This record gives sequence, structure tokens and C-alpha cells, in this order.
Amino acid sequence: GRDGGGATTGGTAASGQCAGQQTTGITDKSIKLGGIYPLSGPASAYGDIPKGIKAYFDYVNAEKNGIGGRKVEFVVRDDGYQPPKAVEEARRLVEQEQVFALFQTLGTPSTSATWDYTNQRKVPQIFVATGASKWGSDTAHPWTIGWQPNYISEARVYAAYLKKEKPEAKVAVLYQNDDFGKDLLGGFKRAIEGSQVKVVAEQSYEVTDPSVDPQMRNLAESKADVLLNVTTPKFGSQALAADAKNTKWNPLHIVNNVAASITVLKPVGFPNVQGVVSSTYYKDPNDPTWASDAEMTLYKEKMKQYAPGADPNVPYHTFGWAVASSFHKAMEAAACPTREGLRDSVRNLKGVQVDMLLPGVTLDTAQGDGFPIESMQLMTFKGERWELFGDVIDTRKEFGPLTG
Amino acid sequence: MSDLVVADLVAGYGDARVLHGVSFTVREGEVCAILGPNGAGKTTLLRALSGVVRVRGTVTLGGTTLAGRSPDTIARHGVAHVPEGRGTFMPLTVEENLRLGAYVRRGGAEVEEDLGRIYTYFPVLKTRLKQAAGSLSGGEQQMLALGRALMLRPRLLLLDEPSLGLAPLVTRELFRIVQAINAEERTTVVVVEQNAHLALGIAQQAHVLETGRIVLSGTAAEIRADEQVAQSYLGYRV
Amino acid sequence: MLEVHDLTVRFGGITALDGVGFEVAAGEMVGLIGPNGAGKTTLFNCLTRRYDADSGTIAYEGRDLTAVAPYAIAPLGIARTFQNLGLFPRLSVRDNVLVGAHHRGRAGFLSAGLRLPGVRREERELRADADAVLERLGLTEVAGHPATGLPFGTLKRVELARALIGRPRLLLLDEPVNGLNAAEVEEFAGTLGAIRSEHDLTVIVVEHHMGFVMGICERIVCLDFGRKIAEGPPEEVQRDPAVIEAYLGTAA
Amino acid sequence: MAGFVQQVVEGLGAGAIYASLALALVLIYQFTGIVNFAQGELAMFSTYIAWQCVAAGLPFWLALVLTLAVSFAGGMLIERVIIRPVEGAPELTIVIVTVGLFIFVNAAAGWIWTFLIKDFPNPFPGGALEAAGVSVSFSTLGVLGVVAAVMGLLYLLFQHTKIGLGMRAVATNPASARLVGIRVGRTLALGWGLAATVGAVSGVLVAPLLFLEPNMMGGVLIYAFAAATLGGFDSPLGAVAGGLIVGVAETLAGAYVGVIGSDLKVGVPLVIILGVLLLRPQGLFGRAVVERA
Amino acid sequence: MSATKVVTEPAPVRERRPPDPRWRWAGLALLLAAAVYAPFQLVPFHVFQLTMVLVYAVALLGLNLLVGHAGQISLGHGAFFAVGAYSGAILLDRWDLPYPLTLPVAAGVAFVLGLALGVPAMRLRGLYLALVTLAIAIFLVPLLKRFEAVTGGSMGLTLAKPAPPGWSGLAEDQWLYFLTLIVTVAAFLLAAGLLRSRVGRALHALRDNETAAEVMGVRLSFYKTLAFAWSAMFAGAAGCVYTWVIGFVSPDSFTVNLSITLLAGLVVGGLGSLSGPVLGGLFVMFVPSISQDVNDAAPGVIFGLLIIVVMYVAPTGLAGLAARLAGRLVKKIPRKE
Ligand SMILES: Nc1ncnc2c1ncn2[C@@H]1O[C@H](COP(=O)(O)OP(=O)(O)OP(=O)(O)O)[C@@H](O)[C@H]1O
Ligand SMILES: Nc1ncnc2c1ncn2[C@@H]1O[C@H](COP(=O)(O)OP(=O)(O)OP(=O)(O)O)[C@@H](O)[C@H]1O
Ligand SMILES: [Mg+2]
Ligand SMILES: [Mg+2]
Repeated sequence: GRDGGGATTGGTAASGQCAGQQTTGITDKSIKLGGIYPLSGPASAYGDIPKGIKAYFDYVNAEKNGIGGRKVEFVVRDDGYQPPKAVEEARRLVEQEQVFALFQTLGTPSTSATWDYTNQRKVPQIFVATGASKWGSDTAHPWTIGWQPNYISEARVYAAYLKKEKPEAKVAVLYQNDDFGKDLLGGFKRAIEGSQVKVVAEQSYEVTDPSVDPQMRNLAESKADVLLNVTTPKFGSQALAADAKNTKWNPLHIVNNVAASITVLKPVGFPNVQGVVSSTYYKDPNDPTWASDAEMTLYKEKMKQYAPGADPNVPYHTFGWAVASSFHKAMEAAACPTREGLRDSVRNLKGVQVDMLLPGVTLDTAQGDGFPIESMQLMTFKGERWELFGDVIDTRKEFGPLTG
Repeated sequence: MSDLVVADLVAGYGDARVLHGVSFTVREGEVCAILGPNGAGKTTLLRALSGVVRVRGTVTLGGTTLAGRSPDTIARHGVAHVPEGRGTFMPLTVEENLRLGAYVRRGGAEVEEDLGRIYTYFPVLKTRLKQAAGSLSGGEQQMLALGRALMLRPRLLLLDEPSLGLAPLVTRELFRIVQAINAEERTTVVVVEQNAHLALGIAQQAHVLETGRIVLSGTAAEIRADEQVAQSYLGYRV
Repeated sequence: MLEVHDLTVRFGGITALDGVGFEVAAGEMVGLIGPNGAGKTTLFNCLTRRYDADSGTIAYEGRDLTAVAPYAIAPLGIARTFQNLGLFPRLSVRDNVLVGAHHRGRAGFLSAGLRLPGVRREERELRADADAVLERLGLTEVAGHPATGLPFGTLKRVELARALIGRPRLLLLDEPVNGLNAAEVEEFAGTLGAIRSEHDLTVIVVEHHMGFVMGICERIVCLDFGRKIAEGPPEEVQRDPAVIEAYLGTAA
Repeated sequence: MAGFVQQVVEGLGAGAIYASLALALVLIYQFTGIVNFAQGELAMFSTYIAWQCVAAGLPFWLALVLTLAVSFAGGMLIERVIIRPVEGAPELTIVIVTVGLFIFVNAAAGWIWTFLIKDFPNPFPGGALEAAGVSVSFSTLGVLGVVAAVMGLLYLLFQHTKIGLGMRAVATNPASARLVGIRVGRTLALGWGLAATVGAVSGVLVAPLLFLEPNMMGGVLIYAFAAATLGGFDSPLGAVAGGLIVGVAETLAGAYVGVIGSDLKVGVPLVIILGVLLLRPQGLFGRAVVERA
Repeated sequence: MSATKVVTEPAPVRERRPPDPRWRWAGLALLLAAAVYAPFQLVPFHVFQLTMVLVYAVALLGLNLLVGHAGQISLGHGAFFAVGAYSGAILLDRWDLPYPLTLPVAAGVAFVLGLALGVPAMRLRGLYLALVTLAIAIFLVPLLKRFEAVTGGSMGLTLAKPAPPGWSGLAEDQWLYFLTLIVTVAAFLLAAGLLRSRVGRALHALRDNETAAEVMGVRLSFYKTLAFAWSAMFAGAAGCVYTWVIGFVSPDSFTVNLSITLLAGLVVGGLGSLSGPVLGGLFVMFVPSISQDVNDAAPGVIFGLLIIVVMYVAPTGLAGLAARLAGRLVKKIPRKE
């Protein structure tokens, strides 16, 4: 293709019922996916996700004859969390690698930078690894869809919890000064509107800050009785530690899902994080609850087999496994083995069960609902593990649709 | 018997060759003057002796091979070089500059004694001990460079235009000092100097260098008597 | 042309210049001598506004120099060379010289970037001038050579060329014959004399080479410890006991 | 009032952390004349070594001593292998080599130890000293104490030892230093070794507070730069004073100046630095360069 | 310690003979012809990559003016790049300004900002300046996030790219490439003209010896400030073109990382040489992806090593290396001894 412009450049088209649809990157025997993650630079921690994905696909390829007979090839590229790099890599994957779909781009900025391109090109950009709400609510980008619960929904879960348990809560918020932190904080504020729950202090930090200790000190001044901790793992640990150290201030500590992994809590010391509340939607490999869970056992075994260097207890790997098996389900459900088929399939998921997700959490999408996972369950930390409590909360049912 | 023997010395910068096979010998305790026009390679010759530029050929001092050694090793063999441009440690104080001259020496007391000696040679320096050496006047820095070299108590002293920027009185004093040190401590001296009168005055032998080759050698008296030399180096005098 | 009056400069405890005063008439060649650290270079630094005087005045062609910005000295027709070389090591000899003509040019960032015709013309003229000066001082051969790596004596000439291309009226030379041998000094003295009469230059020269100073200067000023200790025609100053005592020594 | 004093104390605590790395920066600058961008990452790597030792069951103090020794050797090795080949190249070339080293070490640490956070034992007891409503944690006191001690040692090394003099000579004029017989290569290697050791101390002080992960020192490095710039790159005292000033200013600004808020508080040290440098371009405690015509 | 290493002092300098100007022109014409021909031969993805190389080259050209020619170090040029990018983006987003108009405005904004920051810059030197510029680059990110109403905050702004006009018959990538190429060529001509004049010499002079430069009548404050401003302007222009090409700006696109990458790219490319920025642009663009081809587990390990190795092989940058190789080639052509 030297014409440069056309939407179906280099593409091939299907026949039959799927006539005219794009079949680039997919054959009867194979399917090629591309993912973009920060493997270098300050956000490299997320670079573990594709390891879980790869392990899953390798397992499926070797032991299940692929997805519907198609062996999955997953090409991972590094963007260093830089949007222009993400654009370059997206184009490399689409134009040079001729992938069938972009399976995950990580981070709101990188996804924002690429989604115009993927949608103009009509290339599915499936299950992007960011919880921004715009992936689900935007109608101009039908080829892009998220996966994990969006940050606003998560905020609503905490708001609902507080309204019920501590109706007069004074909340202090620590948040990362980016789309993630702001989305979650904004969602939380909107969700508590009209209630007695009040945000009395907020402090932001930059990912480049060495520590959030100063912010925590300022929050402590507020004497709030709830701390909403909207951070990424490292800062999550710091905030938990700072809370534990401050014996004069003992708020109910809610830590958002991104920083709720046992790997975040453990360095702080388990005695210091008793009673912390969070919410989740997939199984934590460190949680003894799932020790004998079939999927978890399979996961750990296959990780050992197909990703021998990677520690299965790292939740990023689990996340990767879960999202890969979600893709497996979505692809199987597609009416046509085409890009259009995948696009339509992921927008029409009905109660799809993915075993690595919590029982009761399913993938559900529909016309006008571009959020695959919208259910979460609250949990509290006891002893050496998270304990789920209450029911799985379907945020859509509970709070109504997201409005932009 | 620690003569300086230089034979077939070739040196230069990068691909550019500056010295094309220079040979001479300086006997221990003698002073050797090098004369030559602008750009002849005099500075390069001294740099070659102190290891600053890459060399081929022979350089030995008292039987020890210096050619191919690094400047620091050569300095540790007792070779002090007053370089063109003086090599002052600008931000360091005058005293620190002088102490650096004795860096490879042991024996605190002797070093202190030598410091005192330098101050009697160049009394100005004593009034400037804590001043940054970079703020000294040109001539004062020249004195400092000489003082620094003497602090090594060298076996071989290489002087690149030591009188540069010095007042006439100080210049003569300087040559007296060099002569005294040469006499008392049997320090061998190679001096490149435009003031040929003074240089030949203290030298036993001299060489004229032109475009990287020695074109004339002899005792100081012989050189002084040469007509060409007289014209080029002795003509326009005080 | 130049009137220095009661000039005093101190650095911490050191008084580098202590109430120095003298005059230089247009067209004169004045020698400035004195022991090391007497303040000669400091005086040059005051004249070119490198140093601020603590007190005293400097009048140049009737103008108060102490109120002139350092970069505005060159346009007034004052050029100097440096005792320890003040070249631009990475520039070619020709470019070094061209920088000396900086104040003669007009090109600004934009006009230069756009290479407007005026800029090209100016550049052509300056280059022609530079080549002439280089030729004059026998530097044509090294014109393309970077300033590092040339022998000391050559660099001294490059500095002179750079000073000359600025078309100065007052030329300040700080030890110009340093490192030259007798024949070279003689040659330099000849060149300088010729240039001086050609361009109507007023020259102040600092030099420790007595043959050179005494031979070429009409008047000598001698400093010691920042004070003027003698002033007059060379023969007189040479015989002055204070000068002999402080500077020349008896064996002169 | 007590609240204000408390903020100042916390600022000092943060400042001491910046100062600890700033000392390593100042050290290497003094000894080699370059700014080492990789300094923070080397400190982080050293900390991982300490962590690995502790994880392998070594007692903390033994692990520390071992780490300092390994860091010293590692610093020397880096000088030999990575810096020596570009010795004598333009300054910026060497600075960019340290940028390359930064990227390399960061990625290597992530590769070896993953990006998951590790907890690192705190050498100081928990708890705090309480007086007049202000509490100073033992950890803060400990960090301040160690930083002061390192500063003192560096001062002695710079000003009162022969090797210190030699090192300063090498940094200002390596060619001349060679002529007086100083082994320039060996001295530079020593400088790198010492800086790596001081960096390791910094890392070990920082890790219990910030948690150990490959990007631990990235943020600290910026503040350490700020501290060294503010104090003057040639003065250990300046590095510490600069660090403390930056820490306190930032903390107070974040706490008391509403419009600034925690997002823009990084601007505060910036403004202070700019202000100081406009008045004293060589930094608070730095020595002005003499320049003579 | 072995005493094998003999260091020359001062560094050996070889006479640089200026290449025959006719060869130079022929070379440049050939290069330009290739640049014009390339987009018709390459797949769109590669056209896009080349476009980005040019964008970086323009930014590096500006940085080179400051660092390579005026001798002032900036670790914050990403900030000017960002200012240009955001100016362009905001003009497009809020005022729907036509594309060609955004370029001068963005360049102008960066210029004015550079001028304002150039004032402290003229007092600071070396390290101190570098770190202040670094601080500016760091501060810019939260600042962009703070003024959300204009900048789009941390979400950034998404913009439509300039569409190729019908008459051109070009595809979008090709059109963007040619727009960028025009800006690049213009920038290079501007910089080349500047450097070959009195202004360029003044910059070189103050880089090499401030005192002497001032005595020659070079007004240091003026030249330093303007060098800063012009350098910022180039970076700003590059930023604006970047916005056209990528169609998205966000604070995360312009972290300190960018500033340091730019400086590294410039030094790797070759300080003070005209081809340095292009080589640097190629390095910045291609080496990270090469690194991950080699080691996808930790691309940084390779990238860091490559920087070190390049600096080792070519201490004066790739441009210097290229010149050396060319020189050796010329020498191979036998000449009479
Ligand atoms: N660093 C260098 N790089 C390249 N060439 C050099 C270097 N230093 C000197 N040269 C060349 O070597 C030759 C001899 O120079 P050198 O300095 O040895 O002469 P010299 O006799 O000391 O002259 P002068 O009396 O002027 O000091 C000259 O042609 C000079 O250009
Ligand atoms: N920036 C400065 N800081 C401190 N002292 C200085 C400074 N500049 C000059 N001096 C001192 O002032 C005195 C005069 O110096 P100056 O350079 O004028 O001497 P000079 O007459 O030129 O000597 P020479 O013949 O050695 O060049 C010297 O003692 C010098 O140490
Ligand atoms: Mg010489
Ligand atoms: Mg002088």
C-alpha cells in the first residue's frame, strides 16, 4: 500500500455472510494482536501486564489449539508512556505488523493519542488498559473500548459505601494529578452530592514527586475521618505508611483498586494496614481465598510453565491473564472473524463469565454501554489478606448510566 | 650518572608530525638551552620529554626509559615541567598550587622548608597565599609555575620560556636561581628561552631547533659565536 | 586623547592601582612598564571596562569612559590584545579576526538568518578586510586553522590582527612580543611602526622587553605597586633610580 | 505555632534526604568536574544490593558495610569501564554518558528486581521525640545526623587532606595535575568510588521512607540538583544547606500558600533558586570563579 | 595502574579544510531531492517516522544554536517544544485558526517566552543555567495541568490533522511530511544564514571566551538572550508542527524526559554541526525502537548502552564520526606521495 490514505489499506476482505469486512491479521490458523505498554521509563511497572497476556495466549495456543483454531500471536511494543511514541508504535503495529487488532494500549494519554488513528483506520482497539470513562461514553470512537471498571464507577462504589456506613463522613483525598486521579476524585464528588458526606481536604501529587509525605501531613491537619487514597502502587504504599505512622490521626483508609494489591500493602507491614477498605473485580493471586480456586491454580501452573521468569503473584500478571481470557471469550463470540466482527462482539457482551474475575463480575456491554466491567465488590483487609464483604455491586444498576 | 639521553625523538599531534628525529644528550647537572624560531617545535620537544605528547624514539633519564610513559609517571621520576601557558590551577589558592608541586613527595618538614625557600625566591607569592591563583597577574603566575616546579625538587627541570612576562629584574633573578639550584642540587635543566643571552649565560650546551630538527648544536660559547644565532637570537637586545 | 586621573582599583586587601594619572596625546606611542603585579594589565582592564575603578576618572576623546558599557568600548575605537591570549580557540584564525570587526557590522539575527542583500555585502567587505589584515601580518597560511594548536608567537600576531581589523584609534598592547626571538621582535617592531603611521594609531604598549619598549616608544610610564613612579622619554626613565631600583635592576 | 514548627521540622526531614544525594553530586563534581545524572540511580542500585543482602539473611549492619564496599568498587569500575574511554571528551559528552548510564541502571534494576516495591529496614528506631507539641521522629533525626556527619567528612576530605587537594586539582586542570605527578585516572576512579559510596548511604537513608523500587531516586535527584545548585556545586555545606532550604520552602509553600497548592509546589524551590542565583550566580556557598583578562 | 595512556594536551587539532563548496551544494541538492522523492517510495508508516525525524531535527536545530553554538546548556528545551505544541493546539482548538497561521504564532509565543527566560539565562552559566532550565521543564507539567480550561488539563487536547488539499493529490502522511519538510528546510536556511554571519561568529566568540568577545564589542546580554529566544523559537515551531503531525497534546507528552532526550539527541548527533540535528533526530526516533527489538524485557538497558557506546565511538557526535569516516575515505583515494 503506497496510497497512504485509505481506511482498508493493506487489508483483505472476507466473504460470505461477512462479505466486505476486514480480515487483516487473521487467517483460519492465526490471529495477530498488538499491544502497547511502557516497558521503559518511569511507568515500566505496568510492563508486567503483557507477560500475563502472553502466558495465557501461549497456553491457549499450545493446549487449546488457539482461539477457535487460530493461534494467537501477540506483538508487544514499548512507548515509554509517551504519547508520540504510542502513535508511532500503533502505526507500526497496524501498518507494518499488520495486526488484526490493537489489544490493549496502556494509559490514558497513549490511548488518547492513538484512538483517532485506530478509529479512522477502523482497527479495533480492544480492552485498553485505562479506566478513563471516555472509552465507554464516547460515540465517535466505536472501535475503541475499555475493560476494567472505569474510575468514576469505582468512585461511586466508595461513595455509596460511605453514605451507608458513615453518612456524615468528612473525607480527605490524596490523588495523583492526572486523568486517573481527577476522574476518580471528580466521580466521587459528584456521587456524594446532596449527601452529608463531605470532602474536606484534597491534596494532589505528581508522579515525579519523591514522596507524598508532605501531602499526607497536610491531609492529617484536616482531621477528616476518612482518607480516600487515589494513588498508584508506590505512592499507595507511602500513603499507607504515613497513615500508619501518624498515631494521632486514624481515619478510615480507603485505597483505590490500582493500589490495593497485596504487593502494595505488604511492604507497609500487615499490622499497619488492618481495616483498610478497597474494592476489586478480579482475583488477587496473593489472596488465600483463591488458593484452591480452579482458575487460579491453572493460572499459577501455566505461568510457571509459559512465563518461567515471572512471579505469578504479581497482580499485573493476573490482570493480563484476565484480560486475555476476556479477549478469548469475546473473539469466540464474534459472529464474523473480522475486525468488524470483533468490534461488534465486544460491544455486545452479555453476562460473559471470565474465571479470573470475581464470582458475580461479568462482562456486559450493549449499544450505548461501552463499559465491559462495571461490577465491583468491596473488601477490607484482615490479617494477611483481603476479605470481600457485601455483594458484588453492579454500579450501572446501582447508580444509573454514566453521564459525561 | 643520571644523564638525559634523547635519541631519534619523533613527536606530534594526531597525524601532524612536529619533531622529526631529535637527538641530544644532557649530562647530569648540566643546563641545556634550546633556541629556535616561532613554531619550530620547542614546546613540543619539552612536552615530549614530560610525556604530554605521544612520542617515538628514545628518552632516558639516568638509564630509566621515559619515552612512552605517562606524564604522572615521568613526574614521579623527578621531572618537573613549567609548561607553556603555565598550567595554573586557577581556582585553587597560591599555597595549594605550590603544595601540588610537591604532591608526589613525602616528608612534610622538607616540603615546608621548600615552601619557605620559594617564598624567599618570589616574595610576592608570600603576600598572596590565600588568593585564588587565577587572579594573579601574568608575571606572578609565571613565578607560581616556577615555584610549583621547584617544589618537586626535580632531577630534571624543563623550562618553557620561563622569563615569559617577567620583569627584567625578576628574569635575571630567575636565571640566578636556576643556576644556583643547578649547581647546588645538580639538577639537570633543559630550558627553552627567547632571551638567548640569559639562557646561554647559564647553559653549558645549546641546540638550535628549526622545523622539528636540530640544525645546530654546541657549547654555549660556540652557539653564541655563531653568526646566524647572533642575528636571530642575540641581535635586538636590551 | 586619553586622560587618566587619580585611578584607584582595589581587590580585597590588594590595591592594584593607587591614584594613577597620565595623559596620552593622539598619535603617541606610550610604553607602560613596571614590575610584575604593578597594575599594568589592571589599567588596561579599566580602560576596556573589564574592571570598575574604585575612584578616579578616565576621559577618552573627552568622553567619560567609566560610564561606558563594556561592549561599547570597541565601537569607540579602542582595541586591545591580551597578555595571556584571549582568543577563541575553536574558531579559525580568520573567524577570530572577523570577530574583531564585530562592531563594524550591522547584521542582526533576523537579517542574517534571511541573508538579506545588505548582510551579504557587509560580509563580503569584512572578509576582504580580514584577508587583507591577515596578509599584512603574514597569517594567510594559517587563516583556516583553528586557533588552538598554533605556536604562541603566531597567536600573538592573530590577536594583533583581530585588534587591527576593528579600525581602532587607540590600541592597547599587553606584552605583544612575548615569546618572540630577537629577530622576530625586530620584525614586529617594524610592522607595528608601519601600521601605526598608516592608520594614525595611538598606542599604549605594556612590555617587559626593554629593547623593544625603549626603542619604539616616545614616552614611558612606569608603575610600581599601583603608583606611577616615573614618566618621561625612554632615556630618562631608563636612568631613573626609582625605576632601576624597582624594575630594571642594576645589571641592565 | 506548633503546627508551623512541625511543618518546618518535616521540611528539614525532607531536605535532609535531598541533601544526602546532593552531597554525592557535589562530591563527584568536585572530583571530576562533571554532573552525574546517574548518581541517583547508582544509589538506588546500591540500595538494592543492600536489600538483597538483607533478604539473603545478613544482619543489617553487615549488609550495609558490604554494600558500601561494593558501591565503592562499583563506582571505581564504572569510571574505568564507562567514563575512562571518554575522558578528555567535551564535558557535555560525559554528561550524556551519565544520562545513558542513568537509563541503563534504571532498566537493569527493573529487569533484575522488577518494579514492585520492596520494603527496606529502617536503621533508626521508630517513634519520635516530643517537645512543646512538636514531634521529631527518630528517623528524621537519624537522617539529619548521618547527613551532617557525611558533610563533615567530605569537608575534611576536600580541605584538609592531600588526596582532597589532588582531587580538586584534577577537576580544575587534569593536564597540569598530571604534570605534577597526580595519577589522574586513579584519582577520578577514587572520586567515582567515593561518590557511589556516599550515594549508597543516601539510598539506604531514603529507602525506608520512600520504599525501594527502581524509580525511587528519580524524584529525589531533581531536588538534589536543586539543593546543590542553590548551595553551590563546590561546597558540601552548601549542598546540605541547599537541601534543607529547598525541603522547608517546599513544605511550607505546600502547606500555607493556598494558590500554590500541592501541584505547583515544585515551583517554590525553582523561584528560590532563580532568586538566589540572580544575586549569587555561584550559589549560596559556592566560590565565584575568578576570571582575568 | 598501567601507564600506557598518553594524553595529549591541548587536544590535538587537525586542520579543517573546508570542503569544496560545489561538492557541498551538490550534496545538499541530492539530499533535498531524496527528501522530496522519499514519501512517494516509502510506506505511510515510514513517511510518518521521517516526518517525526524532521520535527525533532527542527527542535534540535534550535537547541544546537544555544548549546552547540552559544555554549549555553539547556536541559529544559522540552518546555519550549511544549509551549509551541500547546500554542498550536489551543489556537486550533479554541479559535479554529487555519493551520499555516498557527506556526508563526506558536513560534512567536515560544520566542517571547525564551526572551523572558533568557534574561536570567544571561547571568547564569554552565551548570547553573542547565539546572534552572531543567526546573522550568519540570514546572511546566503541573502548570499545564492546572490551567485545565485552556489546556485540557491532564486529558490533553485532541485535534484534527491538516487535510491535504485536493489539488495536491497527496495522502495525509505525505502532506504532513511536506509541510514539515518545508518548515525544516526554512529552519535550516535560517540557522545556516545566521551562523555564517556576524551573529554566528558573535555566538561562537562568547561561547569560547566571553571576556574577549565583550572586548571585541559583542554585547553579551543581547546575544545570550537572543540566542535563547531564537533557540526557543525553533523548538516552539517544532512543537507546533508536532501538533499537526500527532494531533494530540497532553502534559505527559512533554515531561522532563523529552528535554533530556533532546539534549542527548543533540550531543549524540553532534554539537555545533549542521548535520548534527538531523542525525540526532534519527537517533531519537529510531534507537528506542531498535533497543526494544534487541531486548524487549528491558529496552532501557540497550538504549542506555547505545548512548554510551555512541559517545564512546564518537565523542564529538555522529556528525563528527561521519566527517571522520568521510575524511578517511578521501584519504583512501590515492594521491601522489
Ligand atoms: N595542540 C596542538 N595541536 C596541533 N598542532 C600543534 C599543537 N601544538 C603545537 N602544534 C603545532 O606544532 C608545531 C610546533 O609548535 P610548538 O608550540 O612546539 O612551537 P614552538 O617552537 O614552541 O613555538 P613558540 O616559540 O611560538 O612557542 C606548530 O606548527 C604548531 O602548529
Ligand atoms: N581579579 C583580581 N582579583 C584579585 N587580585 C587581582 C585581580 N586582578 C589583579 N589582581 C592583583 O592586582 C595586581 C596587579 O595585577 P596586574 O595584572 O595589573 O599586574 P601587571 O602589572 O599586569 O603584572 P604583570 O607584569 O605580571 O602582568 C596583582 O598583584 C594581582 O594579583
Ligand atoms: Mg612554545
Ligand atoms: Mg600584566
